[in-house]
Amino acid sequence: MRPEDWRNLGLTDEEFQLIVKTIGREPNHVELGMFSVMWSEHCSYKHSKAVLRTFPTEGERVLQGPGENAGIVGIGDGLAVCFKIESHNHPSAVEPYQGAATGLGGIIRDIFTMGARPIASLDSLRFGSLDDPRVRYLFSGVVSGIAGYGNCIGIPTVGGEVYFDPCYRGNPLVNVLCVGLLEVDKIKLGRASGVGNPVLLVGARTGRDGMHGASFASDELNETSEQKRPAVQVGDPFMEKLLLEACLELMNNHEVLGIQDLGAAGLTCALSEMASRGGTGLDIDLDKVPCREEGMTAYEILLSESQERMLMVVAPEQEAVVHEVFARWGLNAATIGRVTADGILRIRKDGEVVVELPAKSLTDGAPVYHPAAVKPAYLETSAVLDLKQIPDVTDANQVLLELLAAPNIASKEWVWRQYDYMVRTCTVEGPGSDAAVLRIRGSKKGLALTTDCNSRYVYLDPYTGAKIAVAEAARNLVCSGAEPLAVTDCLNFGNPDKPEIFWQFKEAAKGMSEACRALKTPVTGGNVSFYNESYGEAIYPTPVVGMVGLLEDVEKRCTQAFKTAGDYVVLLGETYDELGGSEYLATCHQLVKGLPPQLDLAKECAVQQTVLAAIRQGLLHSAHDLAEGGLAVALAECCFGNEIGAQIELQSQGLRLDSLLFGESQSRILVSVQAEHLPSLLQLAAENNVPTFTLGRTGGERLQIQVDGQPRIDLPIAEAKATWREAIQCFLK
Amino acid sequence: MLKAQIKVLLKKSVLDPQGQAVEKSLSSLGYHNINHVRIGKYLEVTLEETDRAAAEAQVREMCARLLTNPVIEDYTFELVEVEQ
Amino acid sequence: MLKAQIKVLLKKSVLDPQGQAVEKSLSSLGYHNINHVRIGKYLEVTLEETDRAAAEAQVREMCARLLTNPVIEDYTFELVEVEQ
Amino acid sequence: MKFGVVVFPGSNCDLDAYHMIQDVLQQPVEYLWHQEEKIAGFDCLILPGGFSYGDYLRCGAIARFSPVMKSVVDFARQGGLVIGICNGFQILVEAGLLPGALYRNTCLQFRCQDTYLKVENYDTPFTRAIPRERVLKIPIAHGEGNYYVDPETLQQLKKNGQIIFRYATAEGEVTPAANPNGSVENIAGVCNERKNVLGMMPHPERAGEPALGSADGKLIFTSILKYWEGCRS
Ligand SMILES: Nc1ncnc2c1ncn2[C@@H]1O[C@H](COP(=O)(O)OP(=O)(O)O)[C@@H](O)[C@H]1O
Ligand SMILES: [Mg+2]
Repeated sequence: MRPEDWRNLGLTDEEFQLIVKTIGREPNHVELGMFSVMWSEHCSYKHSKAVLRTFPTEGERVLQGPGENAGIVGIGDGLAVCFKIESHNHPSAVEPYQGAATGLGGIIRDIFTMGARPIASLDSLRFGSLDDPRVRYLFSGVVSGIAGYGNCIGIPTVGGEVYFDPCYRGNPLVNVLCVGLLEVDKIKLGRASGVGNPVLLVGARTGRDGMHGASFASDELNETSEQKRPAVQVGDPFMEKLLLEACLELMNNHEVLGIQDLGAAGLTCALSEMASRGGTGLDIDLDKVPCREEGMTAYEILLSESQERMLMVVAPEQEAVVHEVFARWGLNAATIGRVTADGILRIRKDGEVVVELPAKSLTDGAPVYHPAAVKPAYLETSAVLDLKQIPDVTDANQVLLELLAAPNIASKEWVWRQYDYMVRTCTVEGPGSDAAVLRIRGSKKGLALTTDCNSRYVYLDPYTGAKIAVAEAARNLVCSGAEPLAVTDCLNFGNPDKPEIFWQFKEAAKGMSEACRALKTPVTGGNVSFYNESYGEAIYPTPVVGMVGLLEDVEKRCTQAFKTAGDYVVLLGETYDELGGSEYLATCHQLVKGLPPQLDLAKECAVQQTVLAAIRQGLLHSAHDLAEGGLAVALAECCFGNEIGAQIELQSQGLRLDSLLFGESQSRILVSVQAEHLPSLLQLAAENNVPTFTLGRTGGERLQIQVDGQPRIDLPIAEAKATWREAIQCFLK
Repeated sequence: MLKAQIKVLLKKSVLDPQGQAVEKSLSSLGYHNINHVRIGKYLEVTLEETDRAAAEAQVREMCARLLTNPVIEDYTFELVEVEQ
Repeated sequence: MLKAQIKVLLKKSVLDPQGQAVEKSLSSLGYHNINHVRIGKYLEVTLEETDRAAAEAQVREMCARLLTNPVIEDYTFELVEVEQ
Repeated sequence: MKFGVVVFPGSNCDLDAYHMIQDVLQQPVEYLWHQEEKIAGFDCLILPGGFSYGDYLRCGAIARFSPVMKSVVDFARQGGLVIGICNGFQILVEAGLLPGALYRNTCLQFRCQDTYLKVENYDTPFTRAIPRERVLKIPIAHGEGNYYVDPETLQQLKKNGQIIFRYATAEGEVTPAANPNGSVENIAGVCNERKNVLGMMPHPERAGEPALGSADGKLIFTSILKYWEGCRS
């Protein structure tokens, strides 16, 4: 082997030496290809592993933590929720439709491979500025890709988020989360067990598509990305629908000993992981793999990332039934080998052994790096924000309209109206409120789902920003009436070999861990996506938090929209002069500066507990967390749902007007409450030491806000709503 | 005027699920002599242009910029004269 | 073998929203000499058949039964020889 | 009254239709596999929504050749009640049981949203239990629901009272703005001349319970039940 051989595949000289040392000889060309994908960042987590170990992963409800295809938490009554988030950033940057579509397809397979019926998905998206035509192309392509795949397979896309910032121009983020439901005693794992048992490859035929997708995802985007385009696969949601139904039918009615989807690094990854987890070996004959194209080499078959395929191990007497079930669904099932006892992955082609490697050398043998971490220099200057240099708001009406039209705050209806969020008829709160809520058939319970991350905060202070992402996700669930259960996270960062980037990563992980511990929401799985850079510029560090919550009684759910006129509007939580990192500064002053709002986890817990208890006691008509755009934007959003206005009186108490109206202080929730329940709410808050401010009443057709007796905002709801609703659409006409 | 008749197909190595589904369906309709089906797009773009070379260059440019996705698609086209 | 190259377009009387949208995009990309755009489907069906007349009849039948919808679509096709 | 829900490869609203009949309407219901050639003992067949055969080539084009469709056609010819919802409507049109064609929405995007339907003919098995002047709030979810029919056939449909639903405003006004997909004359649902086969793009099975935001869709199924009970007595 020559150095180019491994270097071209993305392996360092040291890594090659480690391979030689591990297996006691030089790998052959096929084996080297397998190491290169399995030891890529995407599959081996070699840069992040050590940091990920610091996450809290245990809790009473956790049935499956990190390490399998998806995490699982119990929700009582013998039921469990299975969920996981995945990134498909790089493929989406070159082919937005197929990149996003296959991203969704991949995460759906991760869910049903655990034995769960996928019931919903969410998409968390980041793009550059909408005034750039290339960005609009990527944005609309990604959205229609998610729609195309999700709608066809019949899994509702019930929520998500979209942010726009120039830092994502060349490297958009496409993170997709899927949630499934299963019975606790039906959990399936990706392990190859039982010496002599057959190994079956089911679903689509294997083609030459997506070679080296895993390595592609572990590289920065630049001019040569164009040449790497064969890494893009085309998804076939129809095939996946059949695969999903066939696999679930099989798993529900027959014994399946182990099952694993084929994703990044294709057959190589599935074979080595299943053997490694099961402590077994596999003897595989590649001539048995159904191929789409003629003359495929061992290398190509092993590294192909053709979509819509699964690998499973069953007892010999079940083999016939697998073929029968798959035939009924019109699908291929091929027995490609057997489980062995020696822990070796032995792979044959044309009668010859072409690979002979310890399975664990591919999965656990990868090096674990502890990269250097250095605080980035930009933080010295970005932290400096002198509010005295910034004139306070004079025309608050105008600023509010400007913020409502800012793409980060404007309604994302243009996106979600393209998604079938209703199929399966369990979506009782679709997109448009703080969290989506699903009912569970045959039970009183419900699930609430959300994804969150304000990456501007994380950029300005990775530790605090990541803490806020977790807190905001939990707050969103609480506002819908759910108890937050657990987290799946997608950590999107730049190149970890740069000490500044790795510092961001470590700080963010620390913040997330702390918040997850305080809020009792363990991390059950997730995904790391590094190398999100284009032309040397990294994206803002973006640790997306996906969170699942439980409603014991789905009838007792809550949404953000005001429900009737005459209710009291109450703010829980305190407002400070905190404008750093705000949407207001970015939109109205073109400034991304200062420190993000501070987060006190004890206060956060108190506010959340208060609101959750109030919703459970039936005290509230609405609840909405304060996020981008602060109090004024939150009030407007509460008015929009049912087009009910509000008359609000605020006391500035020494705060700047812009801080008061548009600042983004954390741990605040805005609720509306019927007059008769007001005392109970105030008492509940007092018991939890949560400050409350009774701001006014709902009603009328306008949002009117007075500050210290002075009218500051007065807008007809219909007009403000139209501005907010049409802003994104206007860019895409 | 010139009309460009543009045929767009997925690259040979790219999965064509539509073509596969139709191939299967034709065979179950009893057409057993079908060897292969591929499905793509067909576009007709009429240009107010009389110069063939100029039209050809323009069509190529439009295909690269908007009409096709070179990542996964290939195209061919013909130019035919049409009346106003 | 013979390959049928089938072009399918919406009937002239049926509105072609996709064609219109592409026409608009082309013009906003600065192509002002575009007169008209229509978008349809392109199918390639390879037949294990050597007799042209038989192949032609079969393609017509397949188009009528499955490949096109005569309520809204028109089609034309050509047969070309291909290697095995 | 016994219902059958036909399951094609790629159907994905079969479960919702089943739930509507079993749990909301509380009538017996069974799934029918697309490969079944003989079907017997059903009083109404539902062709549910979804993406049969991935909607490849054209929506419904491949599904209409499924073995089960022969029986569906026979059942309809004998006067049996058939309702095709969304993809089911597309299949019925491709199969020639209903006139016209459905193609790409004029906005070129999939649309999932509530729509309001004006009932144009109450004298059908599918609409008789709907209170007069009631505008139905029922969602759509499709990318190809743009109904086309040539002008002569359109006249026929009007003459025969075959247009059943039109997209309208919440107040029941049929306006261009209320048309979500470009359908000719805002048509959302049509039936055959004999009025025993209905096709509609909106999803009544998604609007059967208040928890889902509307229970108006149930009226279509109670109409069917009422009609069937009327036939028996
Ligand atoms: N990409 C998307 N897909 C589906 N729904 C989305 C998407 N982006 C935003 N939404 C929905 O729009 C609503 C507002 O989103 P967002 O502003 O992120 O809410 P919040 O600030 O409460 O987290 C939510 O209900 C969310 O689920
Ligand atoms: Mg948010």
